[in-house]
Amino acid sequence: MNQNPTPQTGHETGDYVTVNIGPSHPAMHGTLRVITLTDGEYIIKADPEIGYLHRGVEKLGENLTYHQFIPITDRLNYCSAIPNNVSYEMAVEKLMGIEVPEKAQLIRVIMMELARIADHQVCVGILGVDLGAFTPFFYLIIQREEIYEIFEWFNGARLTNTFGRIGGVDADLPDDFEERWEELKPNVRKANEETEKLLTHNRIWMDRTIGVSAFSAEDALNWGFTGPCLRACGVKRDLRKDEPYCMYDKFDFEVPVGKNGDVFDRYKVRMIEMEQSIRIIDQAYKLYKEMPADAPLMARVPKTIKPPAGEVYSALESPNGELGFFVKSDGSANPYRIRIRPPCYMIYQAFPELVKGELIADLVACLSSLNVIAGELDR
Amino acid sequence: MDLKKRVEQCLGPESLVVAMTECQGDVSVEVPKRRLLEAMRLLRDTPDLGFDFLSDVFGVDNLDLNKPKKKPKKAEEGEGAEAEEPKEKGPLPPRFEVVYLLLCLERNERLQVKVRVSEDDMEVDSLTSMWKAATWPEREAFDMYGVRFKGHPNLKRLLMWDDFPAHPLRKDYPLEGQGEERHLIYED
Amino acid sequence: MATEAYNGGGWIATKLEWLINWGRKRSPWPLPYGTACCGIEMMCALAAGYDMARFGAERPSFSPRQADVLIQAGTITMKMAPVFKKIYDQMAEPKCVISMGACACSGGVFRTYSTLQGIDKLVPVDIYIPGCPPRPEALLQALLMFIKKTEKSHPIIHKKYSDLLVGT
Amino acid sequence: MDDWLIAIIKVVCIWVWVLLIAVVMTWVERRGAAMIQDRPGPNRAGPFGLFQPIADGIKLFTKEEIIPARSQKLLYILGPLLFSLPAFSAYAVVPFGDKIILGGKEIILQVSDVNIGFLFILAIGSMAVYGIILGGWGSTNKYSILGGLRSTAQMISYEVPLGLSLLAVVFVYGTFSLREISLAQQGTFLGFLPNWGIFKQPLGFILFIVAAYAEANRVPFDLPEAESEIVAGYHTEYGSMRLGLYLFGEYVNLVTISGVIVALYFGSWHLPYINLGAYLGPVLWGIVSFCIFFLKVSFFLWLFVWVRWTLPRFRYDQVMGLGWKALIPLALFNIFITALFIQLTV
Repeated sequence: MNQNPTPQTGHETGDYVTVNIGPSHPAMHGTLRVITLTDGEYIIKADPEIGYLHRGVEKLGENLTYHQFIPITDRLNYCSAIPNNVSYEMAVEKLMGIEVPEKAQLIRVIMMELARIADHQVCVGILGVDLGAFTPFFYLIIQREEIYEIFEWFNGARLTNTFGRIGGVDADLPDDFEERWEELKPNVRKANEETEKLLTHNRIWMDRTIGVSAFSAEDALNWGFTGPCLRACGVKRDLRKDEPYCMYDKFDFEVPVGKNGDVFDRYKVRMIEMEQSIRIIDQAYKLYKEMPADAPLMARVPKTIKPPAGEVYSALESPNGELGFFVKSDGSANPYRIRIRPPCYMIYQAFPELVKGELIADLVACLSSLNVIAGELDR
Repeated sequence: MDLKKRVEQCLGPESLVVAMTECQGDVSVEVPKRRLLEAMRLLRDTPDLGFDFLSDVFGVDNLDLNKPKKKPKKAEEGEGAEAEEPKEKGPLPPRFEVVYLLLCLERNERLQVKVRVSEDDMEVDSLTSMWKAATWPEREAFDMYGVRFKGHPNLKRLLMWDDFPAHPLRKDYPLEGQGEERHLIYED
Repeated sequence: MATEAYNGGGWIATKLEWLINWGRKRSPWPLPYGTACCGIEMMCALAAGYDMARFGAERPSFSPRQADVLIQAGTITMKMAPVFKKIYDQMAEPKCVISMGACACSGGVFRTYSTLQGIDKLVPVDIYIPGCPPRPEALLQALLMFIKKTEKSHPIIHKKYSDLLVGT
Repeated sequence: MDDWLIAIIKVVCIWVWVLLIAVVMTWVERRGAAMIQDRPGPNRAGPFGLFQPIADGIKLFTKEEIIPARSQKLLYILGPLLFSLPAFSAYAVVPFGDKIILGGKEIILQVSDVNIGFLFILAIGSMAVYGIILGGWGSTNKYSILGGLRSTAQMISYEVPLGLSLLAVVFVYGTFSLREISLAQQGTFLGFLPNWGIFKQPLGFILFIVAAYAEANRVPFDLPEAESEIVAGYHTEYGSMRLGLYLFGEYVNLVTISGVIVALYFGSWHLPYINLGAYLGPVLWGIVSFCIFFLKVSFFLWLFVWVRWTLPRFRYDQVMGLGWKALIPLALFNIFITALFIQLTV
C-alpha cells in the first residue's frame, strides 16, 4: 500500500495498491515491466521499466565490421527483420555515397512490404489474444507462415533473414515468385477478411477498443510518435510518401489515417496498411518484370567496407514507424558509433500518459496495439 | 535557399553556431552547450526552419577520435582517419557529444544538432520541457554515457539496472563488461 | 534388496510408474517464456501450423505454479536473470527446462556486457535447442525429447534406488 | 430401505455421469478449439486424444503440492474445495430423464425432486463464489485478489438477473420443482410451437443464458481468470490437483447450467410435436428420455465452447454495466410482462 499517493484522476479514495505487471506476464511480451499504482482496477500511475532485453547491440556494432552488423539488425525487430536490414544498409550506403541499382531497390520493396504484412498480422493477432479473442490469431498466423516460406525460400531463414547486402541485394527473386505470390495474395486477403468479420464490427471488440487510450495528434508528435500509432491519431505522415526511398514515389498507394488515436484506430490502420502493402507489391513486381533480366543487383562496392569519416542518419518507414540508423564512421573498418532509432521506443515512453485513468484491462489492450517489440526497444 | 544557409542565418546572428558540417546531405550544427535550449527554441520557432519534431537524442563518445597523437605509433591501422582530426594540437576537445536529430514535418528536412560535453562538466540542459520525446533518450544517454540532463523529471538508469556501476557505451568500457554481477539472491 | 524387486518386475510399482509417466509425458503444460526472437518461433510452434497442442502442450500456463515445462525462448540478460531464476524456483516438481535458441544456450551472438552467457549458469537445463532462432520443428523435437526423458524417469521409486537401476 | 438404496445408486450414477461429461467436455473444448482454429488439437493421448483429460488429471495428481509460504493456509486449502463441492452437488435437483420402471418400481431420473429446486440451485450456485474469493484471498497474491474481487462482483451481480429470470419461469409454471416444469413442457404451445419454455419466455431465456455465462466465468465473462490481464486470476498460485479442482469444477458447473437451461427452456426430455413416452415401453422410454436430454445438454455444452473461441472478453466495468444497467431492468421488465400476461389470461 502506498500511503502517500498523488491523486491525479477523479478516482481518489485514499488507498492505492501497487501492482507489478511483468516482466513475466502473458501480456508483457516477456520483457516489459510496468509498475502500476491502482485504485481498484483504475490505473493512477503507470511506470514502465525497460531494459530487460538490453543486449548491447549498439556496443556490439562498434566492435563488428559493417557487414557483420547486418545479422545483428535482424534481432532488433524480430517480427519483421527485413526493414531493419534495409534501413541499416541504406544508412551505410548513404555514408559511402552508393547508388543502389533499381532492380535491387524493387526487390527490397517487395520484401519489405511482405515483412510489413507479417508484422501487422502478428500485431493484430496478439492484440486479439490479449483481448481474449484467440481465433483470429490462428487465422493470421497460418498466412504468416506462408510469408515466412517465401522468405525462407528466398534467403534461407524464416525470421532472421539477413536480407540484402550493402550496395544491393545478394540474390535475384526466384523465377516462381509470381506463382507463389499469386497463391499467397488471396489467402492473406481472406485471413484479413475473416479477422475483420470476427473483430471489427463485434460489439464487444468495439467496446473494448474504441476510445481506449486515445491520444491527440499534438501530443503524439510531441512524444515522437511515428508509424501506425501516429497515423491513428490523424497525422498523415509516412516516410514512404514524405521522404521517398527505394522508389516508393513510383507506387500508388494510400496512407490510412485514423481519427482518435485509440486502440481501434491503430488496429484499423494496420488492417488497411496490409491491403496497401499488397498493392505496392503488385506494382513493384510489375516494375520488376519490366527490368532486363541481367540488370545489376549490386552497386560497385569495395570488398572491405571503409566509409569515409562522417556521420549520417537515414530512416525508413518500418511497420512500426520511423526506423532510423545513425552511423558515424572514423574511416576504419568498424563503425565508430551506431545509433538505432527504434520506432516503438519513442512510442512506448508515452505509455504512462496513454493508460492514465484507464483500467488494467485497457493497459493490456493499449500495450499490444502499440506493437512494442522488446528487441528494438531495448536493443 | 538550402538548409545550411538558413540555419546559419537563424543561429548565426545570436552567435549560436560553433561549427557546421555537412556529410552526404546531412547537415549538422554544433551549438554551445550552455545555450542549447535557446538554439533549440530558435530552430523550432523560426518560420522558415520549423524543426518541430524531435526524432532522437543520443550520445557519442569521441575518446578514440580525440587521440591523434597515438596515430603514428600504430601506423599499421591508422588508415583513412587522416581527414578527421589533424587539427587537434592543444587541449583535447570535449570527450562526449550529445546529438539531437530534428525533423521539420512540413518540409521533411532533417538537422543534426550537437553539443560537446567535456568530462569535467557532464551537465546538459534537458529538452523535456520542449519535447516530451526526449524523456527516454535522455535517460538512455545518461545510462550509457553518464551525461546528466538538467531539468529532466526522472533522470535514472533506463536500460541497465539501477546499481550498475559503469556507463557501458563509453569507449573505455570493454564490450564484454567488467564482470559486473547481478545480485541474484532475492528475499521472499 | 529393494532394487532387485523392482528390477525383477514389481508389477504394481512399475505399472504405476508407467501410468504416472504416461500422464506426465502427455500433458506437458508449458510456461512459454519468450523474451526475444525465439519467442516468435515459439508462438508459431504453438499456433496452427505446427500446433504443439498435439502433444498435450495446449494450455500455456503463465503462472509458474501450474507449468511443467519452462520453455526459455530468447536471451536472458543480466537484468532479467533474477526474474528468471525466481520463475524457475516457483515451479513445482517435476519441472523441465527447455533452453531454446543460441542466446539461451550460450549467449549467442550477444557476447556483451549485459547478456547472460547461457541460462545454465542459473538453472539446470534439460534440453538445449540450437539455432538462431530454431525452427518450430526443433521445438517440437525438444518436446519429443522431453517425452522420452519422462518415460525413463522413476517417479515413485526413491531416487536413491532409481540410480541403481540397470538398463534405464 | 429400497428407496435408500435407489437414492444412493442414483447419486453415484449421476456423480459418475456428470464427472464423465466434465472430463469429456475438457476434451471437446480442446478439440473444438482446434477445429475452430484450423489445427489438429491434442491427438497423441489415446484415440483422437480422448485420454488427454486423464493424462492431465494424472499429471496434476502427481505434481508437487506447493502451499506458498505467505499464503493463509486454511483459506488456501479451503478455496478449491468450496468451489468444487457445490458444483458437484448442484446437479442433484436437475433431472436427467423422465422416469424408468424397474421391477415394478417407478424411479424418477433425478437425484431428488425437491419442491424448491430453483432455490437450491441458486443457493448452492452462490456458494461457489466463496471458493473463488477465499482462494484468491488466501493466496496472498495481488493478481489472485484482483481475480477474486472481479469474480465476486461479477457473480453477485449476475445472480440477480439469473434469479429474476428464473422468477418469471416460476410465474409461468407455478412451481419451483424442475421435474414438474419439465413435465409441463409436453405438447404444443399456441397450436404450432412446441410447448417449451423458450417460447413462453424468449426474453427470459436470453437473460438467463447471458447471466449463466457470467456465473460460469466463461468467455466473454472470463474476467476472473483473464489470462492476459491478471495471469490466471484467482488460481494463479494454485498448482497440482487444487488447480485441477478449480478447472474441473468449472466444467461441472457448465454441465449443471446446461442441464438447467434444457430443463427450463428446451423442453427437457420432450421431443417437439411427438410424445414418444406414449409409444415406448417404460424401460425403453427411460433410456430414450435420458438420451434426448443428454443430446440437448451436449448442444449447450458445445455452445459454451463455440462462444469461447469466437468472442473477445469484456472489460470489468462493462461487465458490471451490462449486468446492472441492461440485464436487471430487462429482467424486471420480463417479470412485469409475464405477470401482466398471466393476470390477463387467467
